[in-house]
Parts: sequence; structure tokens; C-alpha cells
Amino acid sequence: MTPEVSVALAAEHGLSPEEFERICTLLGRTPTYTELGIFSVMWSEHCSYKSSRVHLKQLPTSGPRVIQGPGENAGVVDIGDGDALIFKMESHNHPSFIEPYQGAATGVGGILRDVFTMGARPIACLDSLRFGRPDHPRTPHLIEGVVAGIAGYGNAFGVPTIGGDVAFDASYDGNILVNAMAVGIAPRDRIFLGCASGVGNPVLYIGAKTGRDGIHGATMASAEFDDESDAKRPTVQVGDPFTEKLLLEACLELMATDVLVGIQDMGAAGLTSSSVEMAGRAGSGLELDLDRVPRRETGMTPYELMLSESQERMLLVAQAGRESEVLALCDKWDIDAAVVGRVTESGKIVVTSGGEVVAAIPIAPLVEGLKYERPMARPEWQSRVQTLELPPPPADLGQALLAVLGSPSVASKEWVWRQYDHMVGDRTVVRPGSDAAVVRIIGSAKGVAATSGCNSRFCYLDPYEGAKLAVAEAYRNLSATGAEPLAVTDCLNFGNPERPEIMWQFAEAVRGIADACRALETPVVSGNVSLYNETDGQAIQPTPMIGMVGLLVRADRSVTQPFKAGQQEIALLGTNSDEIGGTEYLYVVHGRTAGRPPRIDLAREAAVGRAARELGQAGLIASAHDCSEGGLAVALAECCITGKLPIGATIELGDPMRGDLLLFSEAPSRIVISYPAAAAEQVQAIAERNQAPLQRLGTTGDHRLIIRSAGEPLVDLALAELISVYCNGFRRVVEGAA
Amino acid sequence: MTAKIYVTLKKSVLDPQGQAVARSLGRLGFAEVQDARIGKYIEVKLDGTRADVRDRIERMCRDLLANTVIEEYRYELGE
Amino acid sequence: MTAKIYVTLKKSVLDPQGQAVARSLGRLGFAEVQDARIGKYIEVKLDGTRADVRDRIERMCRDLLANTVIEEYRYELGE
Amino acid sequence: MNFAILRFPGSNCDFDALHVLTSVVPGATARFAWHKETELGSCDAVVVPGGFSYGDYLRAGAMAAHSPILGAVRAFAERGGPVLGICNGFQILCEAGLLDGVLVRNASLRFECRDVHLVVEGRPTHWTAAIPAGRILKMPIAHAEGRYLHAEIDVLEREGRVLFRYADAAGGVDAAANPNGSTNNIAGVASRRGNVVGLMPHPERAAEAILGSSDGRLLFESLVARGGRV
Ligand SMILES: Nc1ncnc2c1ncn2[C@@H]1O[C@H](COP(=O)(O)OP(=O)(O)O)[C@@H](O)[C@H]1O
Ligand SMILES: [Mg+2]
Repeated sequence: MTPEVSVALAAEHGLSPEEFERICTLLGRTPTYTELGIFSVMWSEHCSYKSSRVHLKQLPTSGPRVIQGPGENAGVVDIGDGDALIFKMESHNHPSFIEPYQGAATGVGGILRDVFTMGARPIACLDSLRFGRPDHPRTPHLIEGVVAGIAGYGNAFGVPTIGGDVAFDASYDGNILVNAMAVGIAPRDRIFLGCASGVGNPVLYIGAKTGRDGIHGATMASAEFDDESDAKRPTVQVGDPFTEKLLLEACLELMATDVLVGIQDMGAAGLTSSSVEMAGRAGSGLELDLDRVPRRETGMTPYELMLSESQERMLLVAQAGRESEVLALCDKWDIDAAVVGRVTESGKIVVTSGGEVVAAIPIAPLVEGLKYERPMARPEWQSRVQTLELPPPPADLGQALLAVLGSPSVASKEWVWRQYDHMVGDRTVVRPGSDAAVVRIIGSAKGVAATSGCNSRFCYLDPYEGAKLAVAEAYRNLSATGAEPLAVTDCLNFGNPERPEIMWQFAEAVRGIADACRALETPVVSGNVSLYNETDGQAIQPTPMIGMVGLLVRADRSVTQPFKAGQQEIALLGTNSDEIGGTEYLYVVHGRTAGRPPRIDLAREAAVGRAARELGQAGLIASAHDCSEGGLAVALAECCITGKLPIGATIELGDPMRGDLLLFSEAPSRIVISYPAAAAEQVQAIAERNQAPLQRLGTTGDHRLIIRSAGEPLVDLALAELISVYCNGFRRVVEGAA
Repeated sequence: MTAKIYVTLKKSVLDPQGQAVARSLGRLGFAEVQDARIGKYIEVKLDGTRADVRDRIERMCRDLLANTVIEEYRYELGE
Repeated sequence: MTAKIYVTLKKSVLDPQGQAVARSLGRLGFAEVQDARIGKYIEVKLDGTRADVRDRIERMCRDLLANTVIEEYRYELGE
Repeated sequence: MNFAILRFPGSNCDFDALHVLTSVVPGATARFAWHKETELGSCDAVVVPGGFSYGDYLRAGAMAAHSPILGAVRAFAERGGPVLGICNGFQILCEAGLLDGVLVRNASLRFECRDVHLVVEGRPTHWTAAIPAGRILKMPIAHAEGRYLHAEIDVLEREGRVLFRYADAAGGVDAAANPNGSTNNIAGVASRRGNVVGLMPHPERAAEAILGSSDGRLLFESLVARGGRV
């Protein structure tokens, strides 16, 4: 029985009375039930970006290397020699909170499809995760499930998961973040777009069968459904990495022929969004015959078939008359395939079922969607949290360092990445655990570096500055390995956009990303917006996750963070400052999240980055590690203890400032490097040529980390002590104290 | 006492494991197989003294052994 | 017809998964739990016409569903 | 020396093995053999690569052990042809009965991806004859089901069919060096004739210095050097 379409039903679909009115006007009649479903998903925040579009316009999206900016399934940049990198980041926050394993797994599956639908073989994944308080009762279970889900999907599919970040904050207690990023490589002249062109061309469905997975949650509350409907409609999908692998191989083989016209994965809003968006890009129309859609359940309605979010499916348009080639290849790989429609010139999507038309909608208004300029207001508390009275320094700075180093957000994430196959593909040159990971390009000397993350505490204190800092840190992570930063993908996680203060945070963050990306010449080529991340009116800290990829001319000269030998010089590219607003130190040692994030000079950031890259690729430095959470002291400690063998250091600082500020300030644009004494002159010259400040810090060697300032000892700790807190700080959150 | 607990995916939830097994059985010549579904079978040994065993097992299932978003469970009590 | 198949580790084989579940249950306050063992529960839907169903199921178990080096199996036939 | 690399739909170290055997190991050439084939075609050795063959949802390697190509591999092995199973390949060969024992879930219950050290021992085989006994190799592991069990472990030991054992960097074999709870720290074993060898670590991921180790090449080079003879 089909429910009666009304304003009330539209409201249950998340459509306002005005939006419903618009639909009626557009069609010149009341929509059918299936049409209502189609509108509701196409005009949802997720598909239409209705709240965010006006702001996203600010982002720089072009550059000499950009082949494809935002608007397609993923962004594409040119890396020379006929190769292109294809990458994107996406969130799967809500499903991962409900079912951590499957939610995270299908998040990985979705982002992989976005990348291989464009013709790329995925060569790396990254995952940025946010959890609530470490001691929240649900936290360990959520971490276990999410990490196992990412591992379960990525490992079986065969993509190395090489990086990411994990952080904790109470604001994520009821709303964790699971942001997954995938990077693929493709021949630059064989990029496939989601475009349904060529009137008369067949539309094919390939991949897993359709079930009642994840059908628009809003409809579940509808009184029209019986008691069983809850059980009938799982909102959480189950991932099948094996089918995804088959789909990948089948797609890549298809793409090696010239039979494909366009292709797009069925992600959110499944068959609806893939078909509508493909026709929208081509300016064509589309006919779909639902009777031909492969399905795994009986009695599925047109509404369900159009809205199902079953995983591991693709929609493609082939050259007319060559359907059989597609079907044969799918048969080789044992996946379902069917011709489900054809391209028309009507400019409409016409859906039939049992010989009857169940939906006929003009495509243009569906894809143009809605655009809102939602009200914005700087929260009244913003100035309050930015004021900080400097707390007195702790008595024992060594203990303070141990506390910061062992804080779960800072401590080693080896527990996580050891569960990820980070080497499959035979490309991983720099494994997780350094600033950025590097995968080589087989058959060339080059390498690709990737990093993802965001300091959301900074974004909470000042979304504009925080977003700039996030871009700068990604840039710095790549530069430290020696990679030239190329382009950005983002995943903008925020609260409810209907609240003016959230909208303000969003707009400020986007402005920050735009300014930083412009200054650092790293255009944004793809991304994702995730809004409504809040529970009981408590929003998450604004979290504009930044993913960045870079290029190394020589992968064999990738630089990693740990010191490599004793008796080497240690120096700092950049300068220290005494800003401690929003630092991990302030949070861990003084229990406060307050102040202003450190200032950033993007020209200085670029200079430091250039110098680090030149030093690295020239083979002059043995190690490089940027200063981020935990500041200089944590960076130095990590240089000492993250190598194959721990190597100590003796540091003499001269900066005229309080010891705790000097140690723990998170001022940006700083990279700790080490090199043999013989290279000192060249290092100096390169730093100068790039206008990067260089300050000598000390020497490597022995088994302690000793930091003095103006002759006064600040820290003197055995490496074993550092190792113990660093290795256990995260693990104990999941496994309990050992 | 022993509780035998069966945790299975809800009917409409995709069961990739089961599908793969059904396909393999077919390939192995078991043409009569139409479908397979795979779940967990858990045997829990408990202190026999508790009167409210059923209640406790229900709780174990909901708290840990099954995720009721996608799974359902049933159990039998043995000796 | 449906066959319900239970595949469990042989008694002599260590079951770390079961141990972990028992430990977790304990931590969650189910102090009465002494031990847990985890196996697979497989439901196979078959064409009902075959007379030699038992034989076929035995074969499925031995060929694919269980590894008899470490696992044992039993089954029930339903409607 | 021409290698046939089996390719199951869920293999994901297939290209890795192909890369190493076409571009890294001198004297080796390689091509894929598709799982639906019943013949291997002409080849001097077979590699069963890592991955998740048919999804491995039931037990790792269980379904692949019954694939058409495995019949051909069995015949090849019976003729004395050298066969190497890596990770999932090892699991498949065990499930197929070409190697003894079984690989079950890691004691940690987690997937483990990291470098390990292996100490080489046992009778010389096609794949290890050129590696001196006692040599320590560094290679990565990446598996969730690598705990090796065997009902007659003593027989296996006595016959010198344990080829690789997890060890520390100095060659010490103890529980701390065991990444998965494997019996006697066993990482790899041989068939009675020595032509079929399986191991959980990935020699193909340790075949070039840029990836952190080239010790894995020794297995392939051992075979090539002796032209497939022991
Ligand atoms: N979820 C994760 N998955 C994979 N690697 C991770 C994850 N979280 C952190 N890492 C790795 O741990 C290292 C340290 O992470 P982080 O402290 O966030 O580095 P940074 O401050 O340089 O961005 C990096 O190599 C990072 O890629
Ligand atoms: Mg860093």
C-alpha cells in the first residue's frame, strides 16, 4: 500500500512545507510517493549541500596541476609522466556510532568506490577519527569496532591504510567522527566521469544486488508502516569487501576498453543520486526500468529500489550495442549486471515499474537542488573561551612532558595502524608513524605522500584560525617528508547548520581553508560536508578535516621523523613562540581549553616547507619532524623514540621565555631536523636561500632527552620513561591499564 | 549450567558470508543449495545458582554478544 | 528444507575468541560466567527433494564448512 | 625460470608478486593463472599469493582450496614442481592438503601488520636451499589468521619441515617474538618432498631495499639459482 503524499509525509522526509510547495509547482501536480522519496534525498543536506554551497564557493579549486576539481566523484591532479592522482575524503559518522564495525567498514567502501569509479586503482587510504572522552564507557568499544571495521574492509579489499589521526574530546561523546580518505592512481588520459551522454546509450547496473539497506531514515517514523517495518529496514548497511574487490577489477578491466561512456558509484541515495547526477552532468534524460534491477529481497517497491543504499554497486552508461561486452566482463568477475535503462534527450528522469511510470521528474531542479543562506552569528561564548590567564608553570616540567606525551590524543597510534595492512600493494616506502606516509609509484622514482587530520581544539577557539592551522599542518607534514604539497580534499564536520553559531563556525572555517589553500597553492579538489553532528543540542567541536597529497621526485629520499644516529646536529627550521592557547599542554596539565590558537604566517609556513623539501630531496638531512600537538618538547621526544633504536638528544635553547611555554607552545611553521655535522654549511645555505629561519638546537646521542634553556635544565628524562608513556597512552584506553 | 546462544543477522540484512558459502557450495557440486546464512553460536558456562538466568542472558546478548541494530539472537538453556 | 549446522572448535583447541568474550562478560559485571566458546551457526536452505540429505550435508561439512583438523560439526534438519 | 602466479578474485598481493618476479628478481619471468582455469600452462614454479581469495568469510583459504586451478596445482606439486604459498597462499595450501596443519585466528584476535624476524632452518627445500641455516630474515606479516596448528607437530619438527620460525632480531625464539600464537613460533613449513612451501610472512614485500628489506628475495633467488632443483 502506497502512503498518501501530503505536507505531513513530506515533513517526515525532512522537507519543509515551502520545499514541498516548490515540488508541487515544479511538477504542476502532487508528486507520487516515489517522486517524493527522490526529491527528499536529492534535496537533502547530504546530496544538495543546501546550507554549505554559498560558502564553499570561496575555496580555490584550480591550479596548474588540477585536472578535475570538486563536482565529480573525486578530485584529480596531474603528477607528470602521464599519471594522475585521484582522491577524496568522506565521513561515515552516524552509522559508525550505531554499528562501529559496519559503519566504518562501509565508510571505507564508499570512499574507495568514489576513487575507482573515476578509473583509479586505489593505492592508499587514510582515516581520521574522533572519539569522546577516553574514559567514557562507550569509547573503548567504539574504537575497537571502528578500527576493526576499517581494517576488515581495507585489508580484504587490498588497499594499504597508511595514515590518519585519532583524537579525543568530550564533544564527541555522542557523536564520533569517522572520516576516510582514499587515493588512487590512473593514467591521466583515462579519467572516467559520471556522465550519462549519448541519447540511446544503455544504462547498466553492476555489482551487488539491491536490498532494503539504509533506506532514508526519515521515512521510518511514518505511521503508514506496520510494526515490522523497523526490522525490514536496517539503516546500517553491511559491507562486503570481496564484492567491492570484484567490482574494482571488473571496472578497471572495463575501463581499459572503450566501451564506457560514463560511470558513477551508487553511494548515498543509491540509484536515485547516481542516475540523476549522471544525467544532470550530461544535460540528458534517463529512463530506468526498475523491473530489471537485481535484487536480493522480494516485494521491493519502486520507492525502496530508488532509495536503497545497498553497497558495492555502480551505474554505468555504455556505448550502444556493446552491452554484451559489459555483461561478459561482469560474468568473468562473478558480479551481477543488468541493462536497466537508457539515455534520453527528455531532460527528465522517467522511472517505470511493472510497465507503469512511477516517477517522471525534470532533472535540472533535482540536481540544482536548493541553496540557503542560513543566518550566522558569532557565538556569545566565543570571546569568553578566547581569554586565558596564564596559569603558573608546573613544578616539574619533565613530569609535564610525560603527561602530554602519554595523553591519548598524542601517544602512539601503533595499536591502530598495526591492524591495518599498510603495506599491501608493494608501494609503502614510509609507513604510518611519521609525519606523512609515502607510497612509491612503481616503475618510476617518484612517490606520493599523504596526510590527514585537524586540530579541532584550535577550530573551537577560533574556526578561521583553526582551519588555517589545519591546512598548514598538513602542508608541513608533507614538506617534512620532502614532498611537494599538491592539493587538498576536506571533510567538514560540524553541528546543526540551522543554528546561527554553527553556521558561523562553518563559514569561518571555510574562509580559513580558502585563505590557507590560496597562500600555500594547494587547491581544494574534492571534499565532503557532514552537518548535524550533535546530540541533545551539544555540537561537536568544529572539525574541518584536511587531507593533503604531495609528490616526491625521489621516493627513496623520503625523510622520516626519528633521529637516525648519534653525534648528529639537531636544528629547528622556524622560530619558537610563547603562545599556549588551545595547546594539548594546557588541556592535559591545566585542564583547560581556552585562549587563542597560535598565530600563523602562511608565507613563513611556505618558506619553512620549501626549505625542508629541498633539504630532504637533496639527501642532506637524516630526519625531519614538524611540531604539532605537544609542541617542541613532544616533537623532540618523538624524534628520539620512534626509530628502530631510540636515540637521545641534548638540547640547548636560548629563547627568552618561560620554560613551559617554550616546551609546549604549538606555534606552527616549525620543523625539527637532524643531519651529520659535515652537512651543516649546506643546510644553513638552503635555509637561507628559502628564507627559512634556522636555529641550532643541539646534538643527538645517549639514552636521555635533556633540554636546557639558557643553561637551566627543563627536562632530563631517560628514553625508557618516554617510551613507556608514549607506547601505552593510547593502548590503555582500549585495553585498560596493562 | 550452559546457555546456547545463537546470534544471526536480521533477515533483510546483507549476509556476505552466507552468500559466499552458498556460492561455493554450488560450485562444489551441491546444486541443491539455495541459500545459506551464517551466524555465531556461543556456548556460555554459567554459575548455576542464579535464579534469573534468562534475564541475565538477555542482558549479555543486548550488551555484548549481539548488536541489535543488525542482529537478532535466541538462546536455549541446557544443563 | 533447512539444515542447521553447528561448527565448533574441538575441545582440545584453544579458543581465544571465547576466552575474550568470557573476560568481557566478566568485566561487564556478569560475574557468573565461567567460560565461553564460540562457533559458527550455519543455516543452509536446500532443495527438499533429495532423499539422501544427511549424506549431502555430511559431505558439505567435510568438504567446506568445517576443517576437521580442528573443528567438529553437528547438524539438525528442519522443515 | 617462469613463474605462474595464481589469481583468485580476492587475491590482492597478486600484482605485488608479479612485480617482484618480473622486475626485481633476475632470471625470473611471471604471469597470472586465473582461478577458473583447470590448467596451469607451461611454468617452472607456482606462487600462490596473499589476499582474501574468495573473500575468506568462512575460513581463510577454505573455498580457494576447491577452485579449479588448485587441481592443476596439485598435479604440478605431485610431479615435484615447486610451489610457494604466501600468507593466504599458505592458508590455501593447508586447506587443500598440500601442506600439513591449519592456520587459525591470531591469539591476539587482531589483524597484525608489521615487520618480524624469521630464523631459517630445516631441511633444504627448493625455496630455501641457497639460504644458510640460521640466517635471520626480516619480512613483514599482515594477517589475522596465522596461528599455525598441527596435530603431529613433533613429526613435522623431526622431519625438518619447519623452515621459518618467528624470532627476535638476534635470532632468539621465544613467546615475545611470536606475533600470532603459532605453535613453536612456526612461520613457515614444507611438504614432505620439500617442493611445496608455505609461510605467513610476505617475502614479496621485502624484495627491495626501498621497502625496508630485501631479505625476501632470497626465497625466489634460491629457486632461480638452482634452476628449480634442491
Ligand atoms: N587512525 C590512524 N590510522 C593510521 N595511522 C594513524 C592513525 N592515527 C594516527 N596515525 C599515524 O600516526 C602518526 C602520528 O599521528 P599524528 O600525531 O596525528 O601526526 P601529525 O601530528 O604529524 O599529523 C602519523 O603517521 C599518522 O598517520
Ligand atoms: Mg606531524
